Amino acid sequence: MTEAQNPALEEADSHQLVSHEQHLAAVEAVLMVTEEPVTAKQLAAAVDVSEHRMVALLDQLRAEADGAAGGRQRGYELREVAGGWRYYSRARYAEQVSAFVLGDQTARLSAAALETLAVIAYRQPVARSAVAAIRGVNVDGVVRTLVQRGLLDTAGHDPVTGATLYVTTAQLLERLGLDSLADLPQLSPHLPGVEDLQEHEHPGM
Amino acid sequence: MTEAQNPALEEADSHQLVSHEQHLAAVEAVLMVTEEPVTAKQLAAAVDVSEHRMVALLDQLRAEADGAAGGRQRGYELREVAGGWRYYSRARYAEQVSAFVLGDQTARLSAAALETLAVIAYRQPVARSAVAAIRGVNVDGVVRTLVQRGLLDTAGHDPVTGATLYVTTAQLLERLGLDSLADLPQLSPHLPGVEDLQEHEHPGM
Amino acid sequence: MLPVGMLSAEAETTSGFQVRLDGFDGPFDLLLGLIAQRRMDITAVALAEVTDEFLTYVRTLEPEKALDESSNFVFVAATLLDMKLVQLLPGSEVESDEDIAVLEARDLLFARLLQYKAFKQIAEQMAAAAAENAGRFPRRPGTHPEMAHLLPELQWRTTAEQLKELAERALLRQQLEPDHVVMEHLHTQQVNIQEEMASMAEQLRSAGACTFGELVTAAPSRLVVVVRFLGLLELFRDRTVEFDQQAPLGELTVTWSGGAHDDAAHAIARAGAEWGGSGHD
Repeated sequence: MTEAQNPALEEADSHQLVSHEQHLAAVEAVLMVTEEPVTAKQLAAAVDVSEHRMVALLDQLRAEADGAAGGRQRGYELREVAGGWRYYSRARYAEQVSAFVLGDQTARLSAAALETLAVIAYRQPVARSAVAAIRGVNVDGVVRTLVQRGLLDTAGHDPVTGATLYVTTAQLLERLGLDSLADLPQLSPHLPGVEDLQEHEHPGM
Repeated sequence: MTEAQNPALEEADSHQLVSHEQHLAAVEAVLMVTEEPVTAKQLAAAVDVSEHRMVALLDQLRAEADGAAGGRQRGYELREVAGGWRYYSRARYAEQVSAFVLGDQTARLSAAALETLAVIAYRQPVARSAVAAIRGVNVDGVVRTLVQRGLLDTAGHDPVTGATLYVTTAQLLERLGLDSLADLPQLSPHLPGVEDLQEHEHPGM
Repeated sequence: MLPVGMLSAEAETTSGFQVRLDGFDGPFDLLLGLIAQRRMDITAVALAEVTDEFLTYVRTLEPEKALDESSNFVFVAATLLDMKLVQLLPGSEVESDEDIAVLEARDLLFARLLQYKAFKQIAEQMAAAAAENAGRFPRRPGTHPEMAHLLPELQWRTTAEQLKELAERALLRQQLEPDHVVMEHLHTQQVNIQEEMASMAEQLRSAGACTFGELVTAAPSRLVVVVRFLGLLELFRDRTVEFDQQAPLGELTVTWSGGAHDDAAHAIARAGAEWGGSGHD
């Protein structure tokens, strides 16, 4: 096997003679077994390099997969979403891939589901009644389905009314391909009292 | 993007000008995101090439991942398991992978995992979506943990939806000190029957 | 009413737009500051009036300046609307039914529509993001044969009987949570503006005239009061009813001015359309 040692790329404080290529491969190996986006910090701890170095490794892997380094463009891409890194199939092969992925992943989000998600995204943690008041319709069924699909999660109860409170999940961000909710374009001008909302913006994400 | 046309490698009967690289990438895309090994035949159908040609593509991808073609050896390898193909993390990075996995694993099952196991024990064979409908939350993560723990196993697919079905294992019976599933304590007769559950199985959005 | 000069120093004045209202005369931003500091009652500010004034003002500006001022205005107005909404939405603290009645109805309509529109736009953006992302599927780890060895030895203490109880509890919980959970305990309910308008039209048609108090006397909640008030305004737009109020905060008398038949139908249909999906998803 190739052991392309490149001292210039080693951590100065590394006491092991681990090659740059082995670090890249170790990151790939970890990303193969993760079930959600993994932060550079988590990866850095597992591979035993600095977080700064890990970001450089991840950037290189991303560029490689995209064919930027001269190799062929891969059928997968390494993306930074929901605060972490994860391999995804490349959108141009959606047709070939979709035969193998089931149900929830391909199901479209209805207008009702999207509006409900929008309200909860900006008002979280929030009770269903508050969402219903804004949307003007009962949202119980939609909310329950969204929880089952992992796009919403419960987050305790309203201290006064006892109503269950809901928050959006990292899976929603993944579904939208966003690193954080702040990446939604034109977040602020839409809504009143942006300052008030920001406290609630990312509970437990 | 590179469009490395190689007529010699094209299917003789291919009417589309699809490059060899795009075929490789399409196979990579599928293998990267499927949860279970996929047969060459299934892949051939999805990518629209002959099965014979697909085996050659898979061999090339395997060699590439192993660094045989001159590139670096990857942290993943393409393995043929039980007649199907899938990317796995490479055994030599087990140390880093285990450092990552151990980071958030405990010796005991969570309450969510135990409840999921209990529901599956009484409703098997059952799809994750049905368990999610009963429990009201997404169960993908806990089901995977239970499979890893050897307490659950897959048992084919739902003939209608294609969803993977899960059953409990002999190991669970052993831990419970039971000889067979028939020895599980009877559920209260007032609970909803399996028929009722099926309506909730695939909530439309 | 308020010594504006004394306060202007503590408010950030970024807008050149001046408002002239009953009891307030000064920069628009300052208005927000005063309300935020609870030195002025938000419900006393007629935003529709302010908006009309602003539109007149902004037409006098150069395009670039107008854009700056407009976005600032929208921000401040949105903040004001939010404050109003806090007081209007179910579950909030409104002092009395009179508080609601004194609100400019157009403000309320405007506020609700603006808020709903904002969320609709966000939903559209989310839909676009989801569509943009649709062809990508995440790597799923599946089961790795080696992974089992990496896990710490499982500590198992659950008996078959406990497992049964867990299953029963899960199945029972599902049974207890039917599809449409009753909303009463959540302190809200859906109100259909068309139904409210139809019943008020019926009541007014037979009585000739009622006070607002009489029209809402049987209202089960504040939300119904608000919806009925909005419904009345819709009827008023078509001159199907007339209002009479002798003094500010005084009793509001509603007089039927339509005929004996379906004069209210147009207003009801329009209200149904404007307020979108009257209770259905």
